[in-house]
Amino acid sequence: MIVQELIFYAFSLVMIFAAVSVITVRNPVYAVLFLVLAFFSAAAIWLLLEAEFLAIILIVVYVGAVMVLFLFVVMMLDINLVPFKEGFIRYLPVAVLVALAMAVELLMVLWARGRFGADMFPVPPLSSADYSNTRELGQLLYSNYLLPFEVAGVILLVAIIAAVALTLRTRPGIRTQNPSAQVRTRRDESVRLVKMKSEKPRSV
Amino acid sequence: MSLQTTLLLIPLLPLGGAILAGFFRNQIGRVGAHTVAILGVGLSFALSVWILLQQINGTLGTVNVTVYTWMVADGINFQVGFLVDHLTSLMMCVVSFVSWMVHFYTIGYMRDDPGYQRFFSYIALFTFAMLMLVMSNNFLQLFFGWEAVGLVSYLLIGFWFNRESAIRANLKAFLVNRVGDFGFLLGLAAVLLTFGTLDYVDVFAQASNVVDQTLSVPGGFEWNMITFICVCLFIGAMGKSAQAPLHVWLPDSMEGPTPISALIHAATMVTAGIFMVARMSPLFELSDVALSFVLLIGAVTALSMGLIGIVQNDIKRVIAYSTLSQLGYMTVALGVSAYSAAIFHLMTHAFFKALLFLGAGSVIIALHHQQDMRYMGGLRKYMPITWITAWIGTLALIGFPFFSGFYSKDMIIEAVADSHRWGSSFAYFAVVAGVLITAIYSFRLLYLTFHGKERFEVKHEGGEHPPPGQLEHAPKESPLVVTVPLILLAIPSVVIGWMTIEPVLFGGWLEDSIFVLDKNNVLAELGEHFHGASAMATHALSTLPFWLMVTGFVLSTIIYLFRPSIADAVRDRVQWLYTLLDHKYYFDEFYQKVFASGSVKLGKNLWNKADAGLIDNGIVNGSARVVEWVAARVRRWQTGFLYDYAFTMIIGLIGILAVWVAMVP
Amino acid sequence: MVNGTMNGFLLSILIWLPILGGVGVMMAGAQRPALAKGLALLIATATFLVSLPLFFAFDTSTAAMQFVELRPWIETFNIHYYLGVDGFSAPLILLTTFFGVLVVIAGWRSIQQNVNQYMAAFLVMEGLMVGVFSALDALLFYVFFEAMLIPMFLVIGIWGGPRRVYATIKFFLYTFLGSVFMLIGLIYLYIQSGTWDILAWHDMPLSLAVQKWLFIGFLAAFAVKIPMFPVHTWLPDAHVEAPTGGSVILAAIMLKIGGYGFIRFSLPITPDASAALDWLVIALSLIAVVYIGFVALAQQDMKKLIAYSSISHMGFVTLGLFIAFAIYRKTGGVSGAALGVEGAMVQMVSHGFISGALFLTVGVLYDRMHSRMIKDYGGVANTMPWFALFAVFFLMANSGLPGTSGFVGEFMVILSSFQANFWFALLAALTLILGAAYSLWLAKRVIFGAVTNREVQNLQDINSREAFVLGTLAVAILFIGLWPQPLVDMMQASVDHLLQHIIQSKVI
Amino acid sequence: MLTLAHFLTLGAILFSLSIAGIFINRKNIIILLMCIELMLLAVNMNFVAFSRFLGNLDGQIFVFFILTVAAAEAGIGLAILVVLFRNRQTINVAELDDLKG
Amino acid sequence: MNGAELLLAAPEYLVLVMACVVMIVDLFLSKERGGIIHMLSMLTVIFAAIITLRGGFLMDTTQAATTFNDSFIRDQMGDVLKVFSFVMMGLIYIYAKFYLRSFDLFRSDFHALSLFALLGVMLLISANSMLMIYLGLELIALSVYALVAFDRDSGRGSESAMKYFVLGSMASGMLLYGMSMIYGATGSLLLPDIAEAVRTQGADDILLVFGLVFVVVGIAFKFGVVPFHMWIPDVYEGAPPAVTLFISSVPKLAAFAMAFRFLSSGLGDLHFQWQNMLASLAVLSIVLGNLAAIMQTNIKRMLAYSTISHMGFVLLGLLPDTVFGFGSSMYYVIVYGIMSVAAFGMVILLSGRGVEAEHLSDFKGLNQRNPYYAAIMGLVMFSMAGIPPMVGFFAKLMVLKAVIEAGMLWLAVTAVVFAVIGAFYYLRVVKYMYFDEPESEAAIVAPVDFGAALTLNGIMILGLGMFSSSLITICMTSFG
Repeated sequence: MIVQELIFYAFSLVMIFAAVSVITVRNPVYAVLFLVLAFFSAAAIWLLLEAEFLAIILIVVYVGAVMVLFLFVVMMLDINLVPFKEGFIRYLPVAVLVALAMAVELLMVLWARGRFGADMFPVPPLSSADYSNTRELGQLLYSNYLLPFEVAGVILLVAIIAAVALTLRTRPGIRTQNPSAQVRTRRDESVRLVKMKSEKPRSV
Repeated sequence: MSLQTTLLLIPLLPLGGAILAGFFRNQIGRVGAHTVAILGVGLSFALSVWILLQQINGTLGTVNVTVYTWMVADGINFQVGFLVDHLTSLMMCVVSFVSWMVHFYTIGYMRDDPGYQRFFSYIALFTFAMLMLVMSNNFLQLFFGWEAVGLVSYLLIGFWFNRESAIRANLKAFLVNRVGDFGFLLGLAAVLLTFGTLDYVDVFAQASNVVDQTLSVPGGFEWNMITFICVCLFIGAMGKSAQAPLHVWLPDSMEGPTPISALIHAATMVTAGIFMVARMSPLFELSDVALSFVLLIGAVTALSMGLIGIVQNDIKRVIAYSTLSQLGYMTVALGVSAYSAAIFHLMTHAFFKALLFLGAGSVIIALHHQQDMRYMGGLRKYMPITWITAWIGTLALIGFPFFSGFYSKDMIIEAVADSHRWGSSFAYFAVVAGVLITAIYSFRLLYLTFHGKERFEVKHEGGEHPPPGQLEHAPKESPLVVTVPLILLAIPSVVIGWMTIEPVLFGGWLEDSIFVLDKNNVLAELGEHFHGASAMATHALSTLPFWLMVTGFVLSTIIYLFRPSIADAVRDRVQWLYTLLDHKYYFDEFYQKVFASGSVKLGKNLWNKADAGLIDNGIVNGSARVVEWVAARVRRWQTGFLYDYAFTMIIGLIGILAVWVAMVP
Repeated sequence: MVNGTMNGFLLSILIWLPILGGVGVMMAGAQRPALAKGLALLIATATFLVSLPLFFAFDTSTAAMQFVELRPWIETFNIHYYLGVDGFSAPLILLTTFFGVLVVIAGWRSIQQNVNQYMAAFLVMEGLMVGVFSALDALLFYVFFEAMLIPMFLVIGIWGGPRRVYATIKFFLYTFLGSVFMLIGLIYLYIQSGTWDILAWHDMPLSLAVQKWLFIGFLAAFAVKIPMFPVHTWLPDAHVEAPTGGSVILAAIMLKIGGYGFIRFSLPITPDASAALDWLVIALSLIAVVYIGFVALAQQDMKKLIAYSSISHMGFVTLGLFIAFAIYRKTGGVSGAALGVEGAMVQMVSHGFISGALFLTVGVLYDRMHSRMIKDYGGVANTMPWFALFAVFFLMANSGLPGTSGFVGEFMVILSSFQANFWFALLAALTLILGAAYSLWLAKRVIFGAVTNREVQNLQDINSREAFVLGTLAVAILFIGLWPQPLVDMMQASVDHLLQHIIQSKVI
Repeated sequence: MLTLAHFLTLGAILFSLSIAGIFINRKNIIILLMCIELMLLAVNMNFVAFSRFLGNLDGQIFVFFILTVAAAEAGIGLAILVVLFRNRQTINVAELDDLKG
Repeated sequence: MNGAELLLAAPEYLVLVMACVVMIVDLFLSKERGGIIHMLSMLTVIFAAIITLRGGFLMDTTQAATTFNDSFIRDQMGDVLKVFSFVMMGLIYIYAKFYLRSFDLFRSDFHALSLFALLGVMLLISANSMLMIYLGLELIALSVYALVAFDRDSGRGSESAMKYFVLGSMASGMLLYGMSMIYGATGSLLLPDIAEAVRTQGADDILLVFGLVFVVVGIAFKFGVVPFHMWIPDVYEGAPPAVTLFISSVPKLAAFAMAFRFLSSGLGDLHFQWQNMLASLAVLSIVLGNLAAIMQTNIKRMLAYSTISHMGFVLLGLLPDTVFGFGSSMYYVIVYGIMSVAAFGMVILLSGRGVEAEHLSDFKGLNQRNPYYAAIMGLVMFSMAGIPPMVGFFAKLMVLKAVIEAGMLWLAVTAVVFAVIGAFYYLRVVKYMYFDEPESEAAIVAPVDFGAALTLNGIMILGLGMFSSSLITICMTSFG
């Protein structure tokens, strides 16, 4: 058990450090990378909680796709970094205060009278070796959660449409190649045989 | 023709004349207008006389008829009806007769006025209103007539509505009258509260039952109900009959055409108060306090107003102050329970005062609307009839023996002398001194107008508004329509007193209308010493009033006929008194400052400070401004910055958490 | 009671004929003003004629509701389309339909733009006002009560004077603010009783504290409407800026709704609170009579003066209504109280005629000179003698001259208040002086005097159309003044019933 | 021994940090988007923990959907960001105040 | 699960399929024939409405029924809300067509995205589990984010979309946090199970209350009530009117359904707690919304603040947790949607080619330019102000009754006082239209269908008021 706790604390600290870094670093690229670190730590902690599938998803989908997208955009927009931290110090106390207030309130509840202690929520035993988190989730997903699953699909579709609708635009005056048109050209469209009179020698 | 129809016709005929003359003025023309008006009033006079004669014969007793029910509310019957007893029929005759005379007179007096038809319409309407007043059998209708005569008076004083002074005067007249009516209405309400009815007969019948009833006024006062009623009603009379301090409107009302001054402001309307108190004698008799109040007011009026008459220069104003003084006499008579004497004086005064006014009007016509006596003098040779009738009127006014005024005024003085009411000694002094004063100003008027040297000159290039004292034509005697009414009024001015004193005062003629407690009945005491009119006149030679009158005559003759410088010398000697009198004791100034300007100023202040300032600008617009101010601030919270929005949400979340998480555990 | 089949729909016809007619008039379009006017006159006249059975077929012997119509409206909420009239509402409905005709005629020439909308607004307003007076379902009442604001808001705002926007928004918000408190009271009553039936509420027992709150809610609505001091300041502004027709309707009918509301709601539903708080209403009424009288004296603007005079006169209405409690407390009976309540009713009707007439006379002048300032006039009688006749007559009526209707109500209320307390009567009677002062001073400055400016010199006297309108009103004023009996008869039974009702405590 | 409270506390800390981040970041919208990702991570942490301690997979399913939706959300968010940058040439939060009041 | 159960979601399927169809059809259409897209969308909502209304042929509609393992519920409330969503969508499409054409924005994306948003609304209305609530919410939100930024060249559009996006994501993060707590406390995602669990455990569990706070925040954000309202003014102003039209109407219905299902069906036993939370939010909204609206010169912004205050009123109806309360709240939200659609329809009407009529002064003299449309706008404004006989009054009346019945008299008084203050800015619009002189004499032309839709809208505002019996009854019976 102590090992688990060690793992938990280690990754928790990393995660919190990463989270703090995300909101404080100057360069957004670093911020993205710290966020990735946070996700990694989270995945590790989820493994402790026997949520293997989600842990993997988090890495594969989230870190692999979403975070890359973030990085992409950050780099694409190429924003001037210098003025971005102005006022940071000024608002830091307020931010700390707000965060503290929030945390205090949350923790007041969470720690109140051992509401979430081992008494109320006994630590469940570890699952057996042939337990497959993925299979269990899959079974639920395609039976009980069919409708949400469909809706999730729709949401992704909307995201696609939205992203396209917002960003795709055809700019007039841009020269583009049309390969299919190129391929489909026929001979008579590009080659014209011209009958020419044979050249006569110049009369002297 | 039934009796009720007859009675109904008496007021309605003048009303019909008024409507025809007023609304169809263009259709019927001038002649038509005065014809219908005179016809209406004349017929009404004839019917009144017929009624009076029947009552004299004894074939007709007291008539009490209801014309229609005005309203029944809360079980109280408000009716319109007539109570015709001896008092009423006497008043009806006086009113309709004087009015009729004035109608005739008007034909001449108003000949050139563009508002001719309107004028006839008004005076006929006045006759209607006055008749309704005197014939009423209940308080409500009395109040109707009371206000209606006020209305017509208002219209007539302001008849020449282009004149600023006229419309100022009519407003003043109406408002001052309203002050009186204010009291009257409260009295009326008290009557209703006490008796539950407004009918004369019912009220009088119950009067003695409520002697001890009191009106508890919040603030710890208990007033005797009867006293309260009487004082309130008398306040109404003070307004209408121009008793000090509500007299101020009457002199100003002389801005109206002279026939009006004669009809309304001398003979009839102003006596409505006297009539009313006499009519209410069953109530007044029950309250010594109220009668003392009446007595004092009357005495003050009689004395003080006469004094002012001495210094006035406007011929009509002199007569107006004389009227005030005489009304004071009548009031004094009421105050000592000599109601009959008051009515008697009212009647004689109606004739001779109308006569004097019409005479003055005649003079004014002759002088092209010049009313200042300083530009008159020596007119007797130009207009003899006017002169003679004016003498008759004056003699009647000063109470020269055998003239009508003598009887009535002497009776009042005697009655006061005999009375033991609180204040009667002061009243006695006032009425006796009044005799001297009356003589002085009356003869002053006569001399300044008709005698002495002419203080006007005849110039031919007068222009439209000649300066005072200049005339285009020499004055000449007025036409017949003017002089005939003078003559017709002169006759009763001479004889009516001598003729009627016995029946009216001692013959019990008014017994059916007037109630006097035995202990107050001074006239009855006097009646014991009364031995006929002639004897009374001869006896007068040995009384103080007579000699005071003679003194007044002599003084006046010396001062105003022979030695005008004395007047100036006296004036210089007692400048303060002169100023006081000239300013009419500063009543006008006082009222103007305190009530007229005062109310307007108060109104302006209330309006600007309280209404517009505090309520409207402060509270109403102020709250709007506050809302706007707050709104402008609230709006700024929407800074446009995303982090502020987020912060707001977070604060919201933290706030809710703080409240509910702190609350639950 | 309900005689004939037509009477079964009489009130509905009176409400909907003008409303639908108004919509029709609007459809006539701005391009055809003549058609709009003709149609409007036709509809208004028809409405007036239809309303006449309210007078002739009215059973004066009963206090029960007559011409009753009862249909469900919103069932889930138990709201009914419930109409009926008694002695309180019938005269006011007649007054409404009567003025419906007059304002159409009065606006005949003076309105030039959007004639169809103008006429439509007035017709719709007429229907809504009839609805207010005939509704027996509280919610229906409230709907009419509020809906009425819309056309009036537009009338003042579109055809009004220079400060019309301020005035009309003030008018609207003031009235709206007052009435929402009433709405809360009504909802409360509904929750308690499960019905919106006003008559059922009359018999519903309520604790004193609740009654007081309800009373204050009602007071907020009706005091603003009537209007009472100190919530009266919208009225002068609204009157001044409104076009003539708007002022007329405002003064003649709309203010009456406040008084009617007291009779229909405050007194019978919360009698104990009314009795407990009558001092407040009486004090405010007397302040209105005296204070506003002085304020009126200081006015420079004819319409404002008349507006203030209206406030002062409406003080008599509230005084007359609430004096009953003081009388009852003093004497233990209601003798004399009926005089006050009836006086209040008569005063409402009479004030309708008089103030309407006065605003019309000002309108006549305004049409010619386009000024409402007193100082611009003077000597109008010289050029407009017939007009002057009417104007002086109406001003006299305004100052409560006996023989005109203006006297009757004030007289009755003063008599009644004397039964309760000498000082009430004394202060109320001050109106005799103040009323005369501001009315006649106005006459002096406007009607009389020498002509001082050329515009007055060129004034034309009233034409036959104006003469008809003013003449009709003059006749009505005289009629009530000389013979109030028919009017009083109509309400007698209802007043007695009301008084018997309000002296019984409803406290549980 | 690792109790539920441990994980929830971790979630709460993450949540608070993300909120602080949203507030403190006055310049760069992208950081804001990342803070939101952090917030979702905190939520996910809660769900997973509860799921484990309740012995019921619904929480994990929920997390699955949250991840899906968050991906879609990120896509749209970044698309909007790009559009915004095109129109305004800035993603500085402090300059985005055309709409206010 | 059998086919009959699938039918419960038939309208949803129709909308989903048609959204895809619209997208695909567009590929094969030339730009000039875009009208077909419009027709297809209209047909979609019409048929969806028919299916919903005529559901009785397919299944038993008298009882509430659930499907998809209880995560989807079909009941009368849902059907009514959906039908009104369709009605509003129909109007929106007609209004939007006019706008999109005059601003050269007519693209099929609008229709596809709005149909997806509609689908989200329908799913949220029918959601019976926290998961479905979340997904429905996100489906609406994501579509709407995109729609707000729909005018790609508008800086204000993308700014507001960005703000909306960030705040919206934050709000859903908070909501999720709450959901996680409730899940933790009850061990279930399904609302009925949650209700059951709460009943057995007792409602004083701090964890539940804790979760509830976050849930309330999420709901509040969706409604846009103070202090979670900050997105509303900016989005209303920044988004194209055609989109604002949508945002201001249909999603509010969904928000109501969500509030009802979550708070009453799921956490009904926590009534005491959420009642007080909502009460304070409602007061803040009514006060702040009305105050801030007074100062606006931009009509879209003004209407935004007016929305905030109206949503405060909607919350009032939720407070008592009674059939009547929910009925009145539902009535209010429907009525508000109709009024709001009409108001933004008028804004669109006045927008000339390429110039948005978003300033109040653009309404100047409308009565002289076109009395008919002025009258309709007048109706809308008076209705929003709550003046009878317009429908807005009845809505206010009912929520007030609900509040008073719940014993919160002070709340009712505050509400009406601020309603009066609020009336001021509605009147100001009327003032501009009727009392001022027009600044432009340009005639107001609108297509026939636009005029007809606006007329219908006006009739609804008047008719649902004067003849409101049926709708009120329906709303009341929806809750038993």
